[in-house]
Amino acid sequence: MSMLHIVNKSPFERNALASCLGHALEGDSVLLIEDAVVGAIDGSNFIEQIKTAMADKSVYVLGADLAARGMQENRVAEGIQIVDYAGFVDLAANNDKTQSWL
Amino acid sequence: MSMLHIVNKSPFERNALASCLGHALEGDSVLLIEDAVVGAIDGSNFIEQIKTAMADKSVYVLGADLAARGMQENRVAEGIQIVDYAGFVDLAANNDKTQSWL
Amino acid sequence: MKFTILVNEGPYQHQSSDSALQFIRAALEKGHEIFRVFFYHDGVNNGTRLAVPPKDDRLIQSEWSTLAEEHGVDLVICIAAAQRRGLMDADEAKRQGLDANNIAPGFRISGLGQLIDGNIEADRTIVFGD
Amino acid sequence: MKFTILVNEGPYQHQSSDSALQFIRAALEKGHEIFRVFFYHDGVNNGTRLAVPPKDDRLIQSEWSTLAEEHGVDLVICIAAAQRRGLMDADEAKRQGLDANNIAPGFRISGLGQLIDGNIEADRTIVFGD
Amino acid sequence: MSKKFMYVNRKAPYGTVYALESLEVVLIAAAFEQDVSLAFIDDGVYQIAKGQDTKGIGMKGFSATYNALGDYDVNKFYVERESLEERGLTEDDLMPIVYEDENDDWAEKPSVKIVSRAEMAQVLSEQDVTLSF
Amino acid sequence: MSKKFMYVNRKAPYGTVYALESLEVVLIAAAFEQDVSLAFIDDGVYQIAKGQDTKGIGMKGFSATYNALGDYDVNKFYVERESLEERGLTEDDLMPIVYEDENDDWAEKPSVKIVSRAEMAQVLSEQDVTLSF
Repeated sequence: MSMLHIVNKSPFERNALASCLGHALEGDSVLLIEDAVVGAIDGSNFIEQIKTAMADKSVYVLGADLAARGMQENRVAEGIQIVDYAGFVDLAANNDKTQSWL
Repeated sequence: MSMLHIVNKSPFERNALASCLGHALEGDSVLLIEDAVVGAIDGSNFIEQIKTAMADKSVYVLGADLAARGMQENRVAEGIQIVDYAGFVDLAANNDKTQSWL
Repeated sequence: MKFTILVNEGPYQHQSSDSALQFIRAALEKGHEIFRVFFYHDGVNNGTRLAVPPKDDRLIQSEWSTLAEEHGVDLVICIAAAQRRGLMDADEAKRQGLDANNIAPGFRISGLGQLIDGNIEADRTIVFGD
Repeated sequence: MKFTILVNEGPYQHQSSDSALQFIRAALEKGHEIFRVFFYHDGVNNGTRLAVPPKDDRLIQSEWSTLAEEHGVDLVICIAAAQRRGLMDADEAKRQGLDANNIAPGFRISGLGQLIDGNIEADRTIVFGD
Repeated sequence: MSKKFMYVNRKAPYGTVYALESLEVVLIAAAFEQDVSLAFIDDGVYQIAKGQDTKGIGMKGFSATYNALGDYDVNKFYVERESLEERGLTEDDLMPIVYEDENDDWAEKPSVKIVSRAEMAQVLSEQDVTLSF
Repeated sequence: MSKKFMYVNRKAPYGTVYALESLEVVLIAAAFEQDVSLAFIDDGVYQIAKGQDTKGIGMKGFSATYNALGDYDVNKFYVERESLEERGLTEDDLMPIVYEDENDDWAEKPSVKIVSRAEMAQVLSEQDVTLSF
């Protein structure tokens, strides 16, 4: 019974991603969209929390939102998977349920 | 040339108050309104940052917003001054300028 | 698979309407069904026909109407949220004694029960907001 | 002292309209002048006359109209922001070929220059937003 | 068909409309006879703080409505202990929300259950539909 | 009467409209011949990141407009070093925004000035009107 967690806020601006990671369970997936994509950039202050989460969860980032904010795919920390909107739909369908951390 | 800094977001949810305190100068005033009033409660995780700021700045909280969120005035950390909307107007008039940290 | 989509913010101010539209188009492309899109909070402002953004920008409100027309997607605006914010259809405007209405084609105004019904009927509910 | 007030969010969704109204009433009570209130971003949605909130709740949009009527406060809605979001007066609706308008009494639609002018003329500008 | 509905409340009341309009959804959901739970996490714990007095801000208070939810069989209020502690709050700061248990001779019981973050994560994972505003 | 105007940008672009509509105000302010500065703090640094490509999200990109501001004598872009570093960014990630200095034979000069948080605080304190969206 896996959950897709959707986060759309920058972890530098809001506590949504931190709160999400504090409640996601082993085997869950976390998708970063909209302003949350800035949390996926390697070398940022927040990336260690994401790397820790990736020990037992999958983390995804929406490529279109990355590109809009000027970030090339090679800036994304290793292990974070880049998806398009079709991939977003697949994640929503393939997990048993979803939760948006607004 | 003192500045009134106005913060309206909870420091637990957003980085606005932290960013404000990182940029306010000696002699400035910081006013907490709306959801930011929860940052004034004694014993919270954020209160040490406010106490540090009070070494050379004044911190105020809007009483009406505190009451709306169920907090009695005696819950506010020592040194933070409680004002009403008239006091808000005075702070805006008596400082040389204002900045809202949205 | 059947999706219900909840949109909690108005157009332009937040990306939520844009993200929801992109998600819905991708889902339809993959053969999924969009059971309902429910507009709540400021999301009701997606349903106005009076918007005229700059010519070189997207017209979000029309994109919703197009979606309803081309794919029969059910676009439901919450009546309580709409009343607070001034989004009216002809019937409701008349009932309230107002002299104008502003709803766009393809949207309908109804109660929160339509959201719960959508949550029950759909396999997944996806929430877009602030 | 002369104040210009900037309101960046719509009514109900955020407390900013309520806070701005409370600030303005307190300032007027103290004998200060409100040079202008400028509505930008979703703030333009404060200016609709089609809102009908529950009877036991405040009607924010009317409170603004009352302020204009009783104290002559200049309420200016940004035209560019209004066009994106569907806030129209009769002239602008006609110019855009729209069949309805929704502006409330006491508000006027104008350009961003009115904001800058307000910032220059006033002793203090106070910003209310999200 | 009955589903498990979870309403996640993470924002303080009054600064935004989400708490009020979330409550309006919960009231409707109850009428659909679904299994309804509420989670209060982060600043959401302030939604059920006792003593809320909104006269000064000119807004309608709605905290009494939480107490009425028991009559609609909505009596699972999960409140996160860590969220309270981080804010300098305790259970005593919350309204004493109760319901009458029809399976126990209508005995009055507390609706609020204080849970750890780990327990909250578990509760969240057991739902069918999670709505957040 | 000329005042010192500061536009404080603390939010990433596209997730909200603030960056775009802030830019529209700056363009108008420039026409009023005021002294205009821009501050990029926190996620605001992403507003002037180079290589912004909005095709995939279906929104109009507006980053080129920052480069046009030099023609309107808007050439004071203060960017906070700590904000860049916290996000894993460097000055190389920013657009090369320039202006032509009329007092120096129209020599092309950079509009962007990277400053420390302490310097930013000082700059903010020297303004007459500070607008944030």
